[in-house]
Amino acid sequence: MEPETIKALIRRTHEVILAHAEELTDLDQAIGDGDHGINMKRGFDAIAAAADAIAELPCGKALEKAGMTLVMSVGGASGPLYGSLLMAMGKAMPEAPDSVGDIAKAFQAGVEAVMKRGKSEGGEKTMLEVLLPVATSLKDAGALDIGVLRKTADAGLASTKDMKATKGRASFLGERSIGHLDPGARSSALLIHAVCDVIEGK
Amino acid sequence: MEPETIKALIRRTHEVILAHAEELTDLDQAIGDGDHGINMKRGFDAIAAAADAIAELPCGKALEKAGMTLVMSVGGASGPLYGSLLMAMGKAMPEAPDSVGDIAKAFQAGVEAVMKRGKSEGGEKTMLEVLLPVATSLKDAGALDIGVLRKTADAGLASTKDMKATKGRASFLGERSIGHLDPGARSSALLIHAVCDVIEGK
Amino acid sequence: MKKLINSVDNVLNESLRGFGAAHSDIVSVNWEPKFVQRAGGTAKGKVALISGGGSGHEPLHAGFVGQGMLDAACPGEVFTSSTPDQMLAAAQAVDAGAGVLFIVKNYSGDVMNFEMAAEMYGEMHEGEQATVLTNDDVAVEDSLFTQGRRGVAGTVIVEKIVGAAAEAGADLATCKALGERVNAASGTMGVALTSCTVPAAGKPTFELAEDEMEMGVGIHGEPGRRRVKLMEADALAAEMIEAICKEDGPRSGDPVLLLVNGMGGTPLMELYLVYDAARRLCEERGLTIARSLVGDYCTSLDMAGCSITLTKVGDEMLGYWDAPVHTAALRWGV
Amino acid sequence: MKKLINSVDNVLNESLRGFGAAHSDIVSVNWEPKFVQRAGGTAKGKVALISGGGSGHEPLHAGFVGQGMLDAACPGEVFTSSTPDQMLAAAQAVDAGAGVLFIVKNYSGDVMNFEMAAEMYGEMHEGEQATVLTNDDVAVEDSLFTQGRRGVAGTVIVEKIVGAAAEAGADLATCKALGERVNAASGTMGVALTSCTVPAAGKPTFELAEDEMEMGVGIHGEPGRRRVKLMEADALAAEMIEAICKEDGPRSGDPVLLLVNGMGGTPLMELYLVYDAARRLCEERGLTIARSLVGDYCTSLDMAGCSITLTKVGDEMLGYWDAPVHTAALRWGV
Ligand SMILES: Nc1ncnc2c1ncn2[C@@H]1O[C@H](COP(=O)(O)OP(=O)(O)O)[C@@H](O)[C@H]1O
Ligand SMILES: Nc1ncnc2c1ncn2[C@@H]1O[C@H](COP(=O)(O)OP(=O)(O)O)[C@@H](O)[C@H]1O
Ligand SMILES: [Mg+2]
Ligand SMILES: [Mg+2]
Ligand SMILES: [Mg+2]
Ligand SMILES: [Mg+2]
Repeated sequence: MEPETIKALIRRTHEVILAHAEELTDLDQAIGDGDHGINMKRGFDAIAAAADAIAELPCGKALEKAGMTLVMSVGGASGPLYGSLLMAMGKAMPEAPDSVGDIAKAFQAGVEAVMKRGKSEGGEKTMLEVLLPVATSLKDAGALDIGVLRKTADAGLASTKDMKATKGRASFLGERSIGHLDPGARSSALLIHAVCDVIEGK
Repeated sequence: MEPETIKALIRRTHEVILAHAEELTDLDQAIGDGDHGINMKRGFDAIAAAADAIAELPCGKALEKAGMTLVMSVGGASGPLYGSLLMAMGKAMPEAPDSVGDIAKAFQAGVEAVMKRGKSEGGEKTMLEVLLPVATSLKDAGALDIGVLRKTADAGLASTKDMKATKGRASFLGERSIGHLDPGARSSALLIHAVCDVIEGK
Repeated sequence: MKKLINSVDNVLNESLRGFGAAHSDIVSVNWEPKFVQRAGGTAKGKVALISGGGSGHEPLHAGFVGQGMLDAACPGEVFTSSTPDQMLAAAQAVDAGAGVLFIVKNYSGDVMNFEMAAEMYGEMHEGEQATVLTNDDVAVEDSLFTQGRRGVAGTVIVEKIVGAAAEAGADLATCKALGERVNAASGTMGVALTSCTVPAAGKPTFELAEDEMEMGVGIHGEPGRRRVKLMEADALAAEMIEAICKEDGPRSGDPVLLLVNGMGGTPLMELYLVYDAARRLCEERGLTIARSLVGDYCTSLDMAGCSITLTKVGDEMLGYWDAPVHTAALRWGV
Repeated sequence: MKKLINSVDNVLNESLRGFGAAHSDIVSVNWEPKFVQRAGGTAKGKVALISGGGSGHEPLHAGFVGQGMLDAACPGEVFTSSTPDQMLAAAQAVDAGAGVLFIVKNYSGDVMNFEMAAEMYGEMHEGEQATVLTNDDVAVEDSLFTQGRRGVAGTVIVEKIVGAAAEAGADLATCKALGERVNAASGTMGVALTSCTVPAAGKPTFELAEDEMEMGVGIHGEPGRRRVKLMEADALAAEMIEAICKEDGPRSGDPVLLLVNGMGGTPLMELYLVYDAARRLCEERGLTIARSLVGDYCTSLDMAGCSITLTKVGDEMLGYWDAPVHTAALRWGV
C-alpha cells in the first residue's frame, strides 16, 4: 500500500474521531463511564503523531504498529479491543494484499481477536454488532461495494439500541442499558465510514 | 414577680423566637454563618423546658438561671452575650422591683455586661444597636411607655442596615456587611417586642 | 464544571506530580510510562504487588504504595484503565525474584489491559506472575450473565491484607489464594447523592434530581440498581447492608471488618454518621465489628455519596490487617 | 439539601457517636456535657491541651485527640462554638496537675465561651490555665479595625506542634509561648467553589454562579475578600500564596511547612494538583518546603474548595512536627 494511502487513512480516521468525540462521550455517559470519546481521541491522536513512521511500513506492519499504538495509549476496554483488531489484521494481511478476499480475511482475523480478547460474541451490545456483520459482508462480497459496507455498519449500530448489554461496562445496567446506542458500536461505524471515505477518495 | 408572669414571659419570648427562627438564620446567612435562628431556638427551647423551675425563683434569680441556661445551651456569640445580659440583669435586680427605675437599672447593668463580654460598644452593627437605646429610653422614662420602647427597638434595628460591622462574624466582611440588618439586633428587637406583648397582656 | 485544575488535559500529570512530591519519603514516580513505586524499592525475595487502573479514585491505588501494601501502582487516565506498557514497566521495576501479583478490579478494560501486560511479561521473563481479580460490588445483580461484579472499595482491603502477607514472606501462590479469599469474603454497596464529573467530559455523568439518589452506583458513575428518593441514613445503610448480607455475606456471629468509604465529595461528618448507622445495623444482625475504617479510600472524583464494605475476617486476616503499613493514605504501626 | 443524615437535629450526636465507636482505641466520648478525650487519659504531670468549637470542620478537633496532640476536644453544634460547661468538664477530666492550655480559634463566639469557661475554671480550681488564640486567616484585611483575623487550618499545625511539646514535658508557659509563635508563623488563605449547607438551615449559606468562586472564604462559609471568576489552579494558588506572603509571611530562604487543606467536598486528586501548583510557586519564591500535608483537616461541611497554609518553621518546630502522633486523623511514628 502506498504511504500516501496509509497517511490518508490515518488522517481521515483521526478527523472523524475528533469530530465525533463528544458524541461518543455522551453515549458513554448514558450507559458507561463517559470516556469513550476521550479514549478514542487519545488513541487516534497518538496514531496521527506516529503517522510518518507508520506510513513507511508495509501494510501489515503498519496495521500492527497502529494497533500497538492504540494499546499503549488508550487504556480502558476500547484500547485492547481496537488494538487487538488492528494487530491481528496486520498479522493476517499479506505483504501486498491484492483482493477484497485478502482484506476480508485479515478483517475476519481482527474481529476474531476482538472476540477472544473481549470473551464476547455478537448480540452482547458491543462494537461487535458492527464489526461482525461488516466482516461477513466483506467475506461474501465478490467486489468491494462501499454502499453496502456503509449500510451494514449503520444497521449494526442501530441494532444495538434495543439490545441489553451483557459485556462491558453497560452490562452492569442490566435492563437499563436498553434504549441506548452502544458507544463502541458507534465508534466502529465511524471508523468504517472513515475508511470508506478514503476508498472513495473523499 | 408572680410565677405566672415569669412563665408568660418565657412562653412569649419562646413563641416569638420560634416564629422568627428562619428569618434570623436567613439574616445570618447573609453576613454571618447562618445559625443565629438555630442558636436562639436552642436557647429558648432550653429555657422553656426549665420554665417551671425558673418561675419558682424570685425575679433576679430567675433571670440569672435563664441567663445561665442560655450560656450552657446556645454557644456561638449570642449564647455568652444574651446569657451575660440576663445574668447581670438578675444580679442587679432588687428582690421585689417596684419601679421603672429598678428595671432600667438592671437592664443597664445587663447591657454593660454585654459590652464587657463582647468588648464592644454602640455603632459596631451588633445587638447593642437595639439594647443601648432601649436602656437609655428606659432610664429616661418617668413611666413605662410601651409604644416608645417598641419604636426605640425598631429604630435601633433599622440603624444597623447601613452600618459597617466591626465586631462579630460580620466584621470579616468589611464594606460588604453594609446593606444588611444585623441578625443579633433583630433578635434583640424581637425579644423587646415579646416582653412588651406580655406587659400589654397580649 | 467547577474543579481545582489548570487544563483538563493535565489533571492526571499535575495531580500525580503533586502526590509524588508530597510523599517523596514513601514513593517515587516514574513518568514514561507512568507508575508509582516504593521509594526504597522492593526487598529481595518479597512477592511484588502491583495494582492500577483509571485515576479519579484517589487515594486508590497510588496512595497504597509503600511498606506493608503495594509495591507499585499504575494510574490510568481518569476512569480509564492504565495501559499494558505501564504495568509491564512497573513489573520489571519491582519484581524482586519472588514473582509479581497483579491486583485488578473486575472491569473489562482493566482485565484486558492487565491480561495483555501479563502476556507480554510472560513472553519476556522467566519469573512467576499471578493475578487476583476483585469483584466485591454486590450492586450488580444477575452477575452470571454479564461481565460479573465490579471491583470497588473491597480492593483496598485485599491490598492491605495481601500486602502484609507478602511483607511477612508469603509466596506468590499463597498471596494469590489469600487475595481471592479476602475478595470472596468482601461485599460492597455504594450510593450516590450527586454525579461525578469527568474533567475531560466537562459535565456530570448523570443527572439526579434534588430529591433523588442512585442506589448501587458504580465508582465511575455507572448507574446502579435503581434510582430512589432521598432516604435517611439509617434506611440507606439498612438497604446497603441487606444487599451485602443477602447472598453470601456475613451471618450472625461472624466477625467483620466494616469500611465506610466516601466517594470524594462527602464530608467526614456524614461518613461517621453513616458508620454509626451501619454499626448499629451490624450489631442488630449479630455481627461483631472486629475492625473499622472510615474515610475516603476508593472515590469517584467529586461524587457525593458513600459505600459500605463488610469483610468476614478470621484471626489470620486480622493479624495481617493490624500489621504495620506505611503508605500515603493508610499508616499505622510505623 | 442532600446529606447522609437522619434528622437535622441529630447530626452532631450521631456523627460523634460513630466517631467514638470507630476510634475507641484512641478516644472516649463523654456525653453530658459533650467532649472527647484520650482513651488512656492524660499522663500525670503533662500539660493538658483542650480545643473545641463548632462542628462541621471534621476532623478538627476531635480527630486530633490522642497521643502527641490534644487531650480533649469540645464539639459545639454545627458552626456554633461549644458552651462553657463542655470546656469546664473537659478541663476537669484532663487536668493532670501541670495546667490546662485552651487552644481557641479567634471567633467572637469561641473566644467568649472559652473565656467564660476559663473564668469558671479559675474560680473552682487552683490549677494554672492559659489560652492560645489562633488567627492565621490572612483573608481578612483591615484586621485592626475588626474582630481580627479568623483562626482556620493553621490551628491544626499549632495543635500538632504544641501537642508534641507538651508530650515532651514542656510546661504551660512554654506551651503557650510556642503555640503563639507557631500561630504567628502561620498564614492561611481559603477559596470556595461551592457554598456549604448547614443541615439545620437546609439551604446553601451563599450562592455562587457556575463561573464564580469566593476568594478568601471563611470556614463557616463567611464571605471572603471578593467574588471572582473561576480561575485555573495555578492562578488561584498564586493569588493565595501572594496573600499569605504579603504581610509578614515567609521570605526567600525560609523553610516552610505547606498544608493544602480540603474544605470537605473536594477530592484528593484536586488537592494534590493544588499542592503541585503551590509547591512550584513556593520554590519560585525561594522558599524551602520542609514538610507537607495534603488532605481534609479543617473543613467546612460539604464546601468544595481548599485552603493553603504556610508556616515558617525552624528546627525546633520541625522536631515537634515529626514527633510521634496517634490520633484519628494524623498518625505517624507510632
Ligand atoms: N468484552 C467486550 N467485548 C467487546 N466490546 C467491548 C467489551 N467491553 C467493552 N466493549 C466495547 O467498548 C466500549 C467502551 O469503550 P470505552 O468507553 O473506551 O472503555 P471503558 O468501558 O473501559 O470505559 C463499549 O461501548 C463496547 O462497545
Ligand atoms: N462582640 C460582640 N458584641 C456584641 N454583639 C455581638 C458581638 N459579636 C457578635 N455579636 C452579635 O451576635 C450575633 C451573632 O450571633 P450568632 O449567629 O448566634 O453567633 P455566631 O456569630 O457565633 O454564629 C451578631 O449578629 C451580633 O449581633
Ligand atoms: Mg467508557
Ligand atoms: Mg451565626
Ligand atoms: Mg473508562
Ligand atoms: Mg455560629
